[in-house]
Amino acid sequence: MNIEFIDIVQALIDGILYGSTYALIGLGFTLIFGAMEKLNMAYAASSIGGAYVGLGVSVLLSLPLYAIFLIGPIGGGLLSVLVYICCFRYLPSNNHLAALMASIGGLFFIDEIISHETDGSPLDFPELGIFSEAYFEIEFSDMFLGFRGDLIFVMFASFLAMLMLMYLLYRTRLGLATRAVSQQPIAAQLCGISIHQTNSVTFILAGVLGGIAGCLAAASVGVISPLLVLPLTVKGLVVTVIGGLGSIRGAIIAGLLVGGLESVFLLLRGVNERDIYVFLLLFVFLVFRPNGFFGAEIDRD
Amino acid sequence: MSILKVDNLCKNFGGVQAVNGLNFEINEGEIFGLIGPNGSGKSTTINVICGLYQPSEGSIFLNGKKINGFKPNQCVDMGISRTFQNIRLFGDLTVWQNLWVAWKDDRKNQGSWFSNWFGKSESREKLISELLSFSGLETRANDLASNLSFGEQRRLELARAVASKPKLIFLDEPAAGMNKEEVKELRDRIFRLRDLGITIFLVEHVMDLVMNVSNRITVLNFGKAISEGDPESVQNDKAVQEAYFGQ
Amino acid sequence: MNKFIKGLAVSALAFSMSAGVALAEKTVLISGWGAQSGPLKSFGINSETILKAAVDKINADGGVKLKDGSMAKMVYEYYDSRCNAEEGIALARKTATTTNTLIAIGPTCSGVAAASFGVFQKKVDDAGDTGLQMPLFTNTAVRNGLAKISQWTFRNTPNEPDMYDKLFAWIAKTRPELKTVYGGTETDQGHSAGTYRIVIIPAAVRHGFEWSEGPIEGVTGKIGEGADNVQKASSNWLMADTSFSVQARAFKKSKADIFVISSHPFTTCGILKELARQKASPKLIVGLTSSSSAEVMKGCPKQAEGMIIPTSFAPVTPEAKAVADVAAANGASADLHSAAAWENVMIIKDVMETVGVSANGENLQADRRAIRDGLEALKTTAGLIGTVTRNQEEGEALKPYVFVHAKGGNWEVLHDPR
Amino acid sequence: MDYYLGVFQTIGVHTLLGLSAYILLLTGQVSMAQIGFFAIGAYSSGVLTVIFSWNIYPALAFGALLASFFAFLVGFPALRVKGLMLVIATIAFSEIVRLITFNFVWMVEKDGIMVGAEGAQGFREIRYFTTNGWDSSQVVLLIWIFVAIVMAMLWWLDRVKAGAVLRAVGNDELAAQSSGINLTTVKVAAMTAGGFIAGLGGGLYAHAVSYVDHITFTILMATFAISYPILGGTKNVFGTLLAVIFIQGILIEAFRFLEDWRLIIFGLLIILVMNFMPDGLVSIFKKSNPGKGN
Repeated sequence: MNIEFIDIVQALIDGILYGSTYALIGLGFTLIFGAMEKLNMAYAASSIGGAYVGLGVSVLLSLPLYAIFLIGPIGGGLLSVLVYICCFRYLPSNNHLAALMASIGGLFFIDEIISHETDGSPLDFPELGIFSEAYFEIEFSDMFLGFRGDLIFVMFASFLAMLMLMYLLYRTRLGLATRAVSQQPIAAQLCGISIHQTNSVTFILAGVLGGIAGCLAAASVGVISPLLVLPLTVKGLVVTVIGGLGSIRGAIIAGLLVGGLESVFLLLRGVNERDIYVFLLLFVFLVFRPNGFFGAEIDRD
Repeated sequence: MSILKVDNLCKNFGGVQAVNGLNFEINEGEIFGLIGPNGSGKSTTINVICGLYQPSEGSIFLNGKKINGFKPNQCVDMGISRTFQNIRLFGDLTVWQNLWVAWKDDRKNQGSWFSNWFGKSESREKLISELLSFSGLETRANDLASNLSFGEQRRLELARAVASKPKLIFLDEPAAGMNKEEVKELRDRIFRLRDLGITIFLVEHVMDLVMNVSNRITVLNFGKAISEGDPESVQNDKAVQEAYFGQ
Repeated sequence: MNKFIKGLAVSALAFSMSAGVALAEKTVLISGWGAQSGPLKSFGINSETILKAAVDKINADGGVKLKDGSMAKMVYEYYDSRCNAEEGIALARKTATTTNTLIAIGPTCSGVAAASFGVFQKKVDDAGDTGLQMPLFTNTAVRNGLAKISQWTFRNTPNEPDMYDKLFAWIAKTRPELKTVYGGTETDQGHSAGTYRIVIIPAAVRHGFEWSEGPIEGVTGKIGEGADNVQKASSNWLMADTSFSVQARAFKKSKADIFVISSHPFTTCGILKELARQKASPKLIVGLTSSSSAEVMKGCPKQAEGMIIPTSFAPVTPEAKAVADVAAANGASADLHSAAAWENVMIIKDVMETVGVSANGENLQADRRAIRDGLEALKTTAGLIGTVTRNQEEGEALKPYVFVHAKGGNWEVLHDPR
Repeated sequence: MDYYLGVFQTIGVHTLLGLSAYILLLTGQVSMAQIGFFAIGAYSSGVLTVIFSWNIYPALAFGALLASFFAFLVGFPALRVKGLMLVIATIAFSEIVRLITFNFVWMVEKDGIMVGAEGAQGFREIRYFTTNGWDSSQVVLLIWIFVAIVMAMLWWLDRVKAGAVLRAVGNDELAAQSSGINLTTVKVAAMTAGGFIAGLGGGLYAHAVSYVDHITFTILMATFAISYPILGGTKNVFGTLLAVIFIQGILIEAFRFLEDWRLIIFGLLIILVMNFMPDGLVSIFKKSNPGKGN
């Protein structure tokens, strides 16, 4: 295929739109890191798990399709708080390694339960109704630029989620407590803030967000499969680091950036080399700008 | 003869001037005290000289050689060692191993690279057993450092700082949390180190100790030296009293 | 939990055997393994279900006749190899050296097959080669040219070079208006990518179809020639990919008459849906053999409508229909992979009876050798949809096939060249 | 018998992989790069015996050295990142290596068939052992001789200053540096040694199983690699061995009849061990449990 400039623009658009699912996953990672300075490796698994819960419950009770998008986030929140209880709550708070390992255990556990229950085969996931049908084309000097309706919806959803999170974190008492706990856990406790309660709420929040992300990602693909978990985990981590651990707007911007660049790499270099460049990009960030776009100074003592 | 010379030393964190234009000179063999209220920049001064932070401005000379921006381990190689305000031992290592890690052979009979890292040496055995008796930890040599009592940990940390055979040693509040008896023991140890020819830089809150052991004292407030001199003159300095007790 | 109990029972059985408790019954043991966990789990589950049904059928008919004329029951053990090469090798070693398995069936994934065939003895009677000596008869792993790795390994899998050759010949004849072709594959699946670049595209070129962007360098129509260039010229994806915008655009831009989509069901549906969204409308879509399964019809029946796939199984004969029904009754599905398990078990029974074996693993090594030689001696075998010719130079099968296409949510037989 | 030997081979190779992560864990670095070094060792030694018909020993040595060279190179940028960021950075490294093996094609014709690495189709027919008449027990012996040597070296390391220095860095980097330890030297040396051990393990693995492909080197295996020393604890080298025997020998092999429940149990097990024994399985054998310093 001879690649013209318009193709690159189109690939960038496709990728940025798809990148909004990365952004949503990145948000969850960064939220939990911001609250606890720990990585929840089971996050993408609980997000996809939430979407499965939504699908399962809706099918079992033969609820209308949109119910999935309500139950999915609830399921995500529940799974996430379960992960918190199993993998973080009772572990020594200064032992980051133990929490990391435990959450990797959680990742396997959730992923394998899904595989077991579904025989590992992909399930049909309802699409986003009219949004999925929608496909916009803009004429551009006798070329066409296409936009997927459902991905535009996902993108707006992720911006909305970002705004809501920022509001929650910076304008409410809950947000104040979260930030207090992350910055000065002992002092926060002395002020009567319960660390575990605050962390639970953070996990629920992240889980709900993850459930939304899982449902939207699955809806934009049209199928859901346990195969989605590992790539989403890795891409989520990449996005979180590039955006800056703990930075909300960073996660959004990095999600879109990674999505867009990935798509361009795919167009220019083929699918076999696509991810190499994504990881090289991550490496460059880690070495030359380890705090990402907007991350706080994490190299503190 | 001066062993350490600090010239117009500045360190700022973001907008905060932690150390602001500090000058002093320490003579070989003396005990130099640095005091000041909380947050006056004492620990930062040590951290900058020992290589934890880069100075924002100014120069540090050790025996006339500029050591600005040296890493902590390079500073140790130059003959500087230190203790920490909140004890930092290697908790998973035994007392003996803690000393072993810091131990360095004399430059003149420095063995090969291999024997330093992997071999045995008599001078090492001798030095470590001396350090154990110096710190009164002979019976605990094979216990994990994390199992020591607070006082023992302080003593071990001091011994570890000595194990690298420094010419100049920085003690960051070595008496914090000690009772009178322990402070007395510490004083004796400091004197013994001085008698071995080691220069001592003492940052301390326990006035009793500083005033008793120091040859000279500098008082720091808001990152600036507000008074210098022998213990007596510093004690009587009005500026110092103001800094500590307010007006 | 059923499997758990069954597993306990199996290991208890193995224990009692090893403890020397004589079993009342005479048995001949066959073993199987395949992916029963992970994303390709359905392969192993379908295979085991049909394997079990075939074994039950044999036992219901009296069992296997032994060398001494008495009858023995056929028993089987099935293991999960997780589509993981290391596991597959461990299982090959385990069954060959710790059980009385006379012959094994498996594995399901081509990657595992390529790996585990390598631990078998390359040439029989080569004393210097310490590889395993137990016959293996594969039903699922279909990537081209695997069985020749060892003389102990055989396959009863579709012969894709032949099937795609005939498919494109048929298309050229019946749809002369189609001229150009474009396609893509999932590059990290050995079978999909291998078949695509080595078999499918050369077959299309051989029958006069032109790559839509002009001839690919080195592709002459001969199998395998220019394979790397084929992959480079195509628009590909990975097994776990979820976004196909860029690839679908390339398909659309190619304006080819025929799209070739060589991948497993999950991504086949992904790319089909994206093509539909971008309103790319080829005149014909050709799919990979493995996609002629129930999953595609579950995942994207609307978008797959009209896709043509050659397959070595379809319920077009009473026997085939019966197997499909048995599978469905047990919650599995019979497709070109799993249905072959039935054929394999039946062939194994015939070979055992022809060469004459002993029960309970007496003369184990001699019996294994006899079965291997017996398998190798077969020129043809009975298949569910017709007679299977065997190419024993390579240990492969030349199976009859039909062309199916997706219609109204089902795979329907489009052309039956038998 | 052969089967049990195969299990011993697996345990041996995984022990090497675990020990390569162990030595880094001593310095407080959680490295997911070990599987990348393992892949480098596997592919390079495989290329040497298959394509260049080298003898196994120089091929293994070359694989291990090449892996340690890459580890040495990775060691420097890895110094700049710590803790969880190092985990992510090393995941990126391993994934890059995996994707390179995924794209790596080097085939030659030998005895009428094409042998060598074939990109996504993997690297088949690494049959040095079988074609040279080694039986499985000899392969097991070879692997375990290497395991024994590496374990003895690491055991000895804990008895000389170098071992104490590694642990000192793991306990408190700043205090170690202030005790005169050059962090760059120690961390890069640990990374290099870890790379060597992993590369050796990779070479042995490739030849023992005769086939490798990129799927062998996913994050799953990287996770196994670090989970051995973390589950086993870093008290001494036997913890890692114990964890490998427990996971590969008991969980994966002995409980094969549990089918896919095994991986579910593996996940659960990690969670349980981390909750009840955050210092690893070895802490069962310790009377007192001195918490980590810091």
